[in-house]
Amino acid sequence: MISALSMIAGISTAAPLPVAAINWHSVFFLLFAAIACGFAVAVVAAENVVRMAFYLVLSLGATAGLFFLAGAEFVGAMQLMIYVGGTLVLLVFGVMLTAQAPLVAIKGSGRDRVLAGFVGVALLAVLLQSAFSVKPWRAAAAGMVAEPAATPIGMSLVGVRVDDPAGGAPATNKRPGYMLPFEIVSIHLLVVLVGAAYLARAKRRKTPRAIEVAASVEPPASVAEHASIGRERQRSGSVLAGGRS
Amino acid sequence: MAQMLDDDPRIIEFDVRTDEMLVNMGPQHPSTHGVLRLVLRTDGEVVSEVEPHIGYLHRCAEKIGENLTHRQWIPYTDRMDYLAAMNMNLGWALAVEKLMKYQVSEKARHLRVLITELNRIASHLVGMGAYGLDLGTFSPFLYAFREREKILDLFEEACGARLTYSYITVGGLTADLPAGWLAKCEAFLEQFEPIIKEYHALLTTNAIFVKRTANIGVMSRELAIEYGCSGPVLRGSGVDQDMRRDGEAIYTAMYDGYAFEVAVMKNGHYPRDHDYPAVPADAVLGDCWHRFFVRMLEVVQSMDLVRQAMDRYSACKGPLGEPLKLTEKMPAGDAYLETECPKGQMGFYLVSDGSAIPWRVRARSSSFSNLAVAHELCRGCLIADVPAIVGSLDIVMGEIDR
Amino acid sequence: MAEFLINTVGLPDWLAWTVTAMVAAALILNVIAGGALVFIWAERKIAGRIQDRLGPTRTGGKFGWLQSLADGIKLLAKEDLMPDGADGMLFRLAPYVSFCASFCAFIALPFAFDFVGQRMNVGVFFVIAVLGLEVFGVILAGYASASKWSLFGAMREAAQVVSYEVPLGMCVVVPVMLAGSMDLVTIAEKQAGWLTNWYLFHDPFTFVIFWVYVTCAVASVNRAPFDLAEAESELVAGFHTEYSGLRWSYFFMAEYGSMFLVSALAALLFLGGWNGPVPVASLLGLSEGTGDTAGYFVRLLGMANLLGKATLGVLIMMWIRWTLPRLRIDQVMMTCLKYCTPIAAAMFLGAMLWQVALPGGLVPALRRPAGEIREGWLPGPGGAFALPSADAGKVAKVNP
Amino acid sequence: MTMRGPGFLDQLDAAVPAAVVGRNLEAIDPWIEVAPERIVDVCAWLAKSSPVRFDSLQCITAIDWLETDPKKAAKVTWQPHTEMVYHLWSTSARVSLVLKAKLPRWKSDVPGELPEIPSVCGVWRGANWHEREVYDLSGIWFTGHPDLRRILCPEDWEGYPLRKDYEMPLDYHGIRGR
Repeated sequence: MISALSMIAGISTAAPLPVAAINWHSVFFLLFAAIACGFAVAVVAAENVVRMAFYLVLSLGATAGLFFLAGAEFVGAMQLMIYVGGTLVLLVFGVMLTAQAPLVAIKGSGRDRVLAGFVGVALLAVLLQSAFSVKPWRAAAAGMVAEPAATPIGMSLVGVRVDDPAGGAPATNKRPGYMLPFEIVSIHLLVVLVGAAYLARAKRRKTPRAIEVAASVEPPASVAEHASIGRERQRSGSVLAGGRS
Repeated sequence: MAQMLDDDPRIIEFDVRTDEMLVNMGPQHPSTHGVLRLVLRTDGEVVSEVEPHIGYLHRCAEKIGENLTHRQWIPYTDRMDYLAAMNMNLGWALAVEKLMKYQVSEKARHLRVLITELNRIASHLVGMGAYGLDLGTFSPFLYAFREREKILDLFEEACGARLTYSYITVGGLTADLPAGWLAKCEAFLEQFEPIIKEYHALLTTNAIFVKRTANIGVMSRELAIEYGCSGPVLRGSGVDQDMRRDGEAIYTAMYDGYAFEVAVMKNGHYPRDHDYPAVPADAVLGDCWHRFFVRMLEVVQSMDLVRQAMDRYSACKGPLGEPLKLTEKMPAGDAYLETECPKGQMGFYLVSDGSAIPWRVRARSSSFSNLAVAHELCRGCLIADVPAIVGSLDIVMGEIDR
Repeated sequence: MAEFLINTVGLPDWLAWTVTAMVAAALILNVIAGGALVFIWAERKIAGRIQDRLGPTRTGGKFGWLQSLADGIKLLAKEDLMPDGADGMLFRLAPYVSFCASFCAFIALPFAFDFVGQRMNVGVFFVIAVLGLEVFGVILAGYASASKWSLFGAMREAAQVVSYEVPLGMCVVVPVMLAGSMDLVTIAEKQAGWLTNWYLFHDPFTFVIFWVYVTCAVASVNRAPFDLAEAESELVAGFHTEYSGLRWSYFFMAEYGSMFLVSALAALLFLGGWNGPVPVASLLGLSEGTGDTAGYFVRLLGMANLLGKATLGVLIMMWIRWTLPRLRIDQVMMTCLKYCTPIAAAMFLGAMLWQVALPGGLVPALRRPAGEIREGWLPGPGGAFALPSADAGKVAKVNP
Repeated sequence: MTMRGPGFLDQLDAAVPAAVVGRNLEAIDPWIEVAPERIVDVCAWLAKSSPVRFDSLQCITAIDWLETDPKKAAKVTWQPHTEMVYHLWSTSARVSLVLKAKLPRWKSDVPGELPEIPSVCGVWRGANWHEREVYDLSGIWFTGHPDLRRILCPEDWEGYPLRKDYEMPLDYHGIRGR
């Protein structure tokens, strides 16, 4: 299903479109946007924690679709890999392990829903206001080829802005790329990794915690009294605990 | 701050520390040999406690033994360790002969050694194949069964059955070998020799196999002896004990004059009568690898014994001799005898009140004691190690549950 | 094709385009589904041969080639039951997530010069990203089956695949660096010509990193010694214990799909993609550009090459599966973190230094001065970006 | 391997006075009879401080001496009782030893009260499963056993199958017994 959709999206962007009654580009834009927003709402509305995580996966997947639609393939692939493939795997992993009985269903009370709704609407208003106040997007700089490629991004990260030389000046003059922010981010990630490794170091409990153990299946109620004669003769403790010195 | 939190009723503190999980491995689990149920208490992948539950194959053969004559009970001994039924029959037959002080003919004695050693090879082949299956490799299982089929064909010609033979019985054997059987047995041994080298390459010295078995489930000498383990499990821990050499007089008399060396690591090295692969560096005496390696050595040792038994069997002139009558009376009294079966020392205890039907019959199973030590070995290992350890003990549920 | 549908068949415009897209998607799906069927049959035959037996011989003729169809029908007829404690929606959805993720990567995979679903400039990156999504299907299946065994299987799978993405990514970076672009078509094009042009033999570092790639690929696809997730001897059947019938077959197809994908990627990155060991097409003077039928023939030959190499990769994976025992989960993690990643990093460094020292590779560097080695992606003459050529030459030399 | 020489017996008597109450050295497997309450002291001495270390307990058996057939009961010489048989083995000296102990069929002859004998789990940990099996099948209560439960029969099975007067239950959880 996803592959068919991306196929259609792929064809619609790459091939030069005849002036068709249907503007495929907007069709897919609406489709992906609908999926992204729809599942985002579903994340909030769902109660089962694991389903929330899964809706989040679909929502971010649709956002990646939007990036591909916008021709930013590198960022789309990055979104797929970092967000959906990395962060959400760990999120589902964490949710899956802790979603034992008491924590699976999270129900917000009525008051929380109203409050959350209010905050959401306020944020939406701010976003809309800022979106509509932007001057029409700058036309692509003269001389820059609009061919989406990962290479200019890579080059700019290494300090050479090949894609936008600002007025035809040679590529290597004073317009520095994003070398500095790139290095800062990598150092930052390193620190995060070291911190995570330190926090997650194995804290294995020395002696296994004694818990009351139902190793053998309890016989059905109807047989319980039937077996009562043999039951009270047992003086020693439960199966696994007991006098094991 | 933490103090304040404690008495705030609204904050419900879930016990979200890593909770231990009780997991049932079995009784219908592909890697437990037959119907064994292991209750694992695990903390994530680390197993903190293993509790074997047995009894799913319990047929109370001992109660039935109190209503049948000694020869009628032979088929029940077949069904105990169904992979080595000949050794079981021999154990019971010798126990009754010990009580009745009955001496079988020399020809029968050599034929018994020949047959039981062949059965030991077949049993170890199953043990090796199933152990490969426990560690995830499927092919050695089929190679082992291909060779075992040839042995079963030989048994089928000798006594008509392929798994539960009832061939060795009280007072001798039910029939003599058909003509041409010895030639076929020789041919089998001939082509089996190089294949053993192939199994060593496939499993014993395979890097991943060594990584999965070396230094895992290490059992010390004292622990093995204290739990009454026997056979390859005991010899894998370096205890030099083999009932064919140290057992009762009536049993060791069968092996008089046979040249064989017990497959155990004595003063640092295994027997060097054939060229066996070297012990890997990180294998500790008493771990799964050594138990497996002792079984592989015993296969070669049994092949030598079979060859010697064939020569002696064809050399002796006398008749095979008839087994005892079905309702032969037994003298009052009791007798206990342990024989060296492929899985370990299988003991039969017989109490008679003077009639042909025993008063009480007791079968001491080797796998029963070998499995009892499993919970000591599996403490603190990973889940993937549990089948490796239980597989290295090479247990058979029929024998444990009787 | 869309124009054909619009003009001759007279379909309304939007329907024509949808049909074209559907046909293209179906083509790719069937290439893989057909491949999976063949691989199911091949796995049974190879396993048989390795285990000294025949494998299927009865269904459909002497070689049992209809066995896959028989399996398919059996799986269709089997009852798709669901354990009662299971989480309905996720249980039903998990196989399709895993299935789509594994097949979605085939969009960016070129079978011949421009026989590619969607030629992406970030082809390799996209494939690796989507390969990582397959782990979702397994995790959800493991959780939704509400059985302890599948939970274990899912946890192991997640840990293994996520951690093997790191060395896998590193191994993929080397051919990308050598070719200068992430576009799979460019990478394969750069390896045109004789066997020696393949990146496998480009320098000793890429040779070693190819084998690290094979290990990581086998691990990230959950096969052979790393198949912890469905370790039948410990976890009964791992994450798909509770699945049966059609749902189970989706997991099966996903596994074979990603096996084929990973071997096709290996062929493209290291073994010259559609360029055969002997450049038959260029020897005959044909090339993609020369005329319709000749170009079509060259592309077909290229496609045959790639499919051959990918199938060879899959067969090797099957061969490994039926000979080696399984590793334990901590050993799998240890090989990833202590062996694969450091070796991949070292080889990457080596390959980079080799590239700086001998830009054009060992032999040409000895013959030609370093100066005019062409750099495809740098803004030199005829480079990817039309820049005023005044000082382009200088640029080329500054950072080759 | 029979137990050589009465000399060994004298050392045993010296070490554990008034424990050995009978012996039969001429039988096929010579055995000595031990008072049930002293069984642990004898076993501890045999396993830990005897010149011949019996470090391995091979097998524990319970024999139910009760003749249920009235005709034969008349000719029987012994009184109904239960007999415990311990087979020991010394891995160092490769010698075996058989200990026997006599117990009443029911504790203070009240049917339903299991006869009791101290457990030798303290001496050999291998005895754990053997004693559980004897309890399960023959109904002998081992005092001091860390975890005495049925091992072969289901947890809620009644009766002890290897007793001579055992009646198979009519049904078990709806499964017809007889």
